[in-house]
Amino acid sequence: MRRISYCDALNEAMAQEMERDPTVFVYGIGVPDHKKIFGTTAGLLERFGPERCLDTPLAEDTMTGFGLGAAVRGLRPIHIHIRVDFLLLAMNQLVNMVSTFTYGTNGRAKVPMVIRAVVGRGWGQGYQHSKSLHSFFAHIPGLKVVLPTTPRDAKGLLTAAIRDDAPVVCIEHRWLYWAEDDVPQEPFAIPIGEGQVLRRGKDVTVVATSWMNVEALRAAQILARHGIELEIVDPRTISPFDESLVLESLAKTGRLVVADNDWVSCGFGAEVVARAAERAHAALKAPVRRIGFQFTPCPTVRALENEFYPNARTIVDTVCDMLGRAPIDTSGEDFYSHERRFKGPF
Amino acid sequence: MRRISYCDALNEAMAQEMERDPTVFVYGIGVPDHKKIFGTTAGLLERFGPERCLDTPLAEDTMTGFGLGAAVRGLRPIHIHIRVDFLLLAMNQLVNMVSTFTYGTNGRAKVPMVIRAVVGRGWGQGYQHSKSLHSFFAHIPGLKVVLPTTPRDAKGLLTAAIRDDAPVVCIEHRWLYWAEDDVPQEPFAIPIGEGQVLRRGKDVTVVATSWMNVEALRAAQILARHGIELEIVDPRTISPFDESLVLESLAKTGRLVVADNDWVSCGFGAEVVARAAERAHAALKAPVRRIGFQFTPCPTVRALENEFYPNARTIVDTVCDMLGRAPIDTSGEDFYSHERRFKGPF
Amino acid sequence: MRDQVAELARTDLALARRIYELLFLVRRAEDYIIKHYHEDEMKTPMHMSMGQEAIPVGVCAALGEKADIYSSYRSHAPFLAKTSDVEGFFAELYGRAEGVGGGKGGSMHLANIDRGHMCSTAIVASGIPVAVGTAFANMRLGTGRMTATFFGDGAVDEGNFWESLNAACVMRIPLLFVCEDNGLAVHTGKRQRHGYRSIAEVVRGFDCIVAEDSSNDAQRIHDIAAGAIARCRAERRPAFLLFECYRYLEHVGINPDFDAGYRDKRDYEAYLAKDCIALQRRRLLAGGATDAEIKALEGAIDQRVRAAVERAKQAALPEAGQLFHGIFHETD
Amino acid sequence: MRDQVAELARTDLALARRIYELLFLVRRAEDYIIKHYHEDEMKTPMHMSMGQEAIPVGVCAALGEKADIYSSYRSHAPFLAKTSDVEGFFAELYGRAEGVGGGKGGSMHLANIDRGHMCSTAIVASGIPVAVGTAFANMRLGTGRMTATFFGDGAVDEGNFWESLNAACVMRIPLLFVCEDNGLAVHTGKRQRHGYRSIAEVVRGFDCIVAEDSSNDAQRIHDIAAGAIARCRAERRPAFLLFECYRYLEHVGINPDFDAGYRDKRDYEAYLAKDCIALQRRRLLAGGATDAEIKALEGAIDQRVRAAVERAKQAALPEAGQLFHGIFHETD
Ligand SMILES: Cc1ncc(C[n+]2csc(CCOP(=O)(O)OP(=O)(O)O)c2C)c(N)n1
Ligand SMILES: Cc1ncc(C[n+]2csc(CCOP(=O)(O)OP(=O)(O)O)c2C)c(N)n1
Ligand SMILES: [Mg+2]
Ligand SMILES: [Mg+2]
Repeated sequence: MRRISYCDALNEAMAQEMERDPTVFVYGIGVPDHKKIFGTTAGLLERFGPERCLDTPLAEDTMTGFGLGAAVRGLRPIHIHIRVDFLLLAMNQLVNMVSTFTYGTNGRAKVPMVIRAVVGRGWGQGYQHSKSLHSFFAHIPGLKVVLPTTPRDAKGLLTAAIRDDAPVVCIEHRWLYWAEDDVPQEPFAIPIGEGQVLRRGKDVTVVATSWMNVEALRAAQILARHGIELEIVDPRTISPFDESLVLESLAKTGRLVVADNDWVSCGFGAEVVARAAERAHAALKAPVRRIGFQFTPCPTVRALENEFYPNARTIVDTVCDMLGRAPIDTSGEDFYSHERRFKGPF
Repeated sequence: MRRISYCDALNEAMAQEMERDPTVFVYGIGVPDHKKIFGTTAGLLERFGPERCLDTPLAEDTMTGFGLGAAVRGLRPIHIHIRVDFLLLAMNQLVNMVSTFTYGTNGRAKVPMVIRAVVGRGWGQGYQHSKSLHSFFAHIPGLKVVLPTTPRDAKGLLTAAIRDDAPVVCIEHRWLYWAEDDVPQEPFAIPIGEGQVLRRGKDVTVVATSWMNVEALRAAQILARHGIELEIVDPRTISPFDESLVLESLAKTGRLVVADNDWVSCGFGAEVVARAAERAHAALKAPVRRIGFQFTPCPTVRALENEFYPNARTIVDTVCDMLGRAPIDTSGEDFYSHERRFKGPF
Repeated sequence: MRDQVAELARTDLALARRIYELLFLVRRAEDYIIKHYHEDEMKTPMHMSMGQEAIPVGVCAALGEKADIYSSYRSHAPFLAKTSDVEGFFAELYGRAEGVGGGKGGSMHLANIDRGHMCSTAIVASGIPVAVGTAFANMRLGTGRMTATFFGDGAVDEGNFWESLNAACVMRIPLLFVCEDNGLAVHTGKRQRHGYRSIAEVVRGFDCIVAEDSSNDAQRIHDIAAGAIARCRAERRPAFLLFECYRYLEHVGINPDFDAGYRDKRDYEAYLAKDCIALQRRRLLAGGATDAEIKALEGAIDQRVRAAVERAKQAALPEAGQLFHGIFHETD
Repeated sequence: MRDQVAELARTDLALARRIYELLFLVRRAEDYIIKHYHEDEMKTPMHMSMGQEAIPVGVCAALGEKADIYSSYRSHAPFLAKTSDVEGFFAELYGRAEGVGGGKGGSMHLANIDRGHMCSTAIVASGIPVAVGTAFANMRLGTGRMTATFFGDGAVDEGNFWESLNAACVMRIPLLFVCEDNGLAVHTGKRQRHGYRSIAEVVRGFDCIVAEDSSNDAQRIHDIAAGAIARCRAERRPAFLLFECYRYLEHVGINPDFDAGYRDKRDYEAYLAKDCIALQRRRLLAGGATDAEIKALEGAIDQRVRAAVERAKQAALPEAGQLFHGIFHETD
């Protein structure tokens, strides 16, 4: 199998589905320009022409409704946003219209639309370019929500999203774009609603979303050297959320940490904890822990960003505390810094 | 003390604050018309004139930004929406702009604005006029969120909201408008962030929001006749959420049911459960339970609405099940039906 | 030559009759709503079309069957004018399983996508963008279907209207923007909402076809719409059609509200004098139809509406569990 | 009489000099950004004003101190033209505790409310509604402060622009809508985004004052803005000012990008010939200022900017815990 990047995996999913099905098209602000949405739309204009790879006016709510209207009459739109924050302008169409359209026809209408939204982070993105918002979408019936972590999942879940007859929101963390991995060349779909165990371990279950899986894996390496084995569960799809992997893991470990790439208050982390509290109460040997953004707007300067975002160190500290172990000195450890790859702007 | 309705309590809070402070004004679609926002703005036009009680064009996002701009330059706007669903059009201003404005000035700017939004329910409101959305607002740092249940709280919390230098979202359930209660005549504020125990009991803690407190009280009456005593905690403010009353109550009962007037997935109910799981793990004698809307869009026809919404019966059944008690036959019980008061349209 | 003229006259009479049938159908359906609403079985908020029927009827007659439309919560006239599905309509108002939305939608959310009434929405202006997308799909897929979106003079306040108009113009999408201008958003007049003298004047700055009319005459509206549709197709761009009208009843509900103080009953009386149904009936008579013919036609429609109401009243409610059906499309 | 003329000339020269100072300040500040950006200490995405300075400078010179403005992420010129707070500016770009936002905002979120730069926003068009509210408060409270909002030709695509324009017109609020029309939204030209020939033409349908100019001349822009402000106050309604301009650098970042293929370097060269700073310098010379005088003035500004950069580099970062400061206003 070949190794390709997460970014290329997204690109390949779209290109292959556009090839396979002439009703698929991509659109959004800047989608065909030379920056190609961080590279993910590269080649689509050239291969499929401006009729299937379209730029649009700046009009998020309307262009979301546009996708809905196109979807219910036979096209399969993929709407792309370079920041998830812009979907705040589209909440009306997304929640009032898109999520309810099929229901209003008593199940008759298909709404095969995909919304791809990039989560920005770090390097001074600031409070209007760094939200996550996936809990908003997961709160609403009638929408499906996927957050691929690995390049393989990026291709497989985006392909599944495109083929789905329901609206699917795909949340992509900017820092994952450079990740490389084995990804099958041929088109394939990963069923929406199935999680994945990224690492086996017996001591503590970490349920992580999106980028936080990378941090969790790093934390697991460090903790393993201190005799603590994390099991890492990546739900991949948060709505519908198949809790079974989490419950199975808890049956083994009895300890739960949720590391979500978002604010914790009423977030997806709360949902995971609630499922555990409802369905794995007896298995829980210790209070659960939630890790997420600090409850402040996202600041711009690096010094404050570092306080705002959780990382592998946060997970290490939390796990040690949970197990009643002395804190591990992580000062010698190498933590991920996107600055090695990413020297702004954007 | 006099008894007045929830509706009149809201009206009195606004009138008294407008009297006290000439910078306070109310605005929104239809605010001064003869329907007076279900009566809550009655008399304001007549007493304070069209300069302080304004109708507006239909433009939710812009008129939210309008309030922000007025607030940072010395006015104290109260923006009213007859359905919370319309705030989906305003999520951009609310989340990107309003919630972050003060932070962007490093705390210098005051943003004394209030957003009142009515939650519709029943009688065929359907899926675009019946959401709750309070978990959306509580997910975002920089906003405060209150959900008064009693007439006294309606007046005290709305007064506090108007006096607060931060943006406050006030969610009002339509069915509470007719509730009557003792309410002090003189102006008073209830501190934002303090919950309230609505009923003392030793067996099960029910944390309920807004209308669900009424259902919980009814459930408590029924259960009491069967020897089960509910303790009902109304957080009143869900952001900031003072969890202490809940934790105190759990220390006593060891059992938690959350009855939220919303979908459960990533909702405020999940947050309450998560706090309990984090901080009262040892006290919990049984798995927690969440009660809320079914995870479907809200249907129109009564037959399906009755399946969609939880009520006192749901709480009774849940509590019995939790305690391992046989189901109580509630077929002879009298449950609340708003139709006795409310025969559409709207 | 004579034959041609006779043929033409016949065609026109056929069209006039078709328009009258639709007008009468809509009016009569709402008459029955008024008659039965107090029974409290139709538990859904009604935003009546009464007084405004000429616009959806005229436009839908021009659109024909091969077309898709979107409407607001004031959906009765557009829905019936487009679909004639009075049975699915009443079943839905009564919340029955056999209603077009299986009881899930009610009056504010009528949809019969097979007959091209795609949806109606309770969020002002929110069907407009969706119509742009459908028009785009119809254009791209070459379905030959025209698309139209109906909305009020309140909807043009909303950003979604402007964004949609701009998008359709710049993307050169054939689509009818049909504004039913009754001068009111709930109880608020245009003066308090519009920062311009005339919306049509502003829209003329956009790259689209613009037409206005205040006749309240369905046949005239049909002709304007037909002309606009032909031009939209030929020029591959949208049209904005502004039609003045008058809402006979309260904003929501089945009663008049001239005592509320926000409008003047004399305006109503002036409009009543040009009531679109009476007007079209006079036209039929002038065109050679006899009163007896018209009465027969009215009787047949009345029968059909009455039967639809009866049937709906008898029909089954959705079964338990239906709540969970249809959140997502289910292949059958 | 003669004295009056001399006085007038002196005033004009004073104004011309003031405008030049502001232009030079903005340009020089961005020169320093370009110089130091590679050091990677200013970790904030820069949307450079370079090429567009004439508009914020001309308008802010007309507004004077007693005014409030809102800008987009392309905030450098509006911020400095309004506040002259080059120290707070660089401290913020460097993310220092003494920056105007304590390091929380960065380039996209500059705010100095004491000096009337209320905020800049990274969400296109989202400052416009807020400006309407501030203008309303200034009107209602009789503060005597004028209000202006700066935005690009991309912002007019957004519903917020239309809703705000409509609201300000119908509510009769004195406010300057200032469109910096550089013809681009990121890399997309107006042709692909605007469903009309000219935004000014469309806006003329609204009840507001409209002016357009493509001179790129700050002084002329000042005069247009001053005239509009007087009329806004007298007529109690808003003005829409459309100014053509050219973005010298890439959308975000400090580099030219003529090799990217979406625009033609010759357009740049044409604009460079009417560069607003050079133009105003020539005017000063023509008006009687000597080269030495101007050099002295430039030197002083350069000194000030350099010092601001130096100071910012040395200044302290926010302390731990500052993250939690200022979510809500704290009374001190
Ligand atoms: C986005 C939104 N804002 C407010 C409302 C409340 N509302 C319902 S109907 C209406 C008036 C709409 O007027 P118009 O578009 O002219 O339609 P008409 O009722 O006159 O047919 C308003 C404000 C709503 N449904 N949706
Ligand atoms: C609501 C929103 N949509 C999209 C973006 C991404 N974006 C950033 S700047 C920009 C172009 C704006 O163009 P214009 O208003 O003309 O301003 P200019 O950059 O030319 O000064 C876009 C699309 C955004 N920041 N906000
Ligand atoms: Mg109207
Ligand atoms: Mg531009």
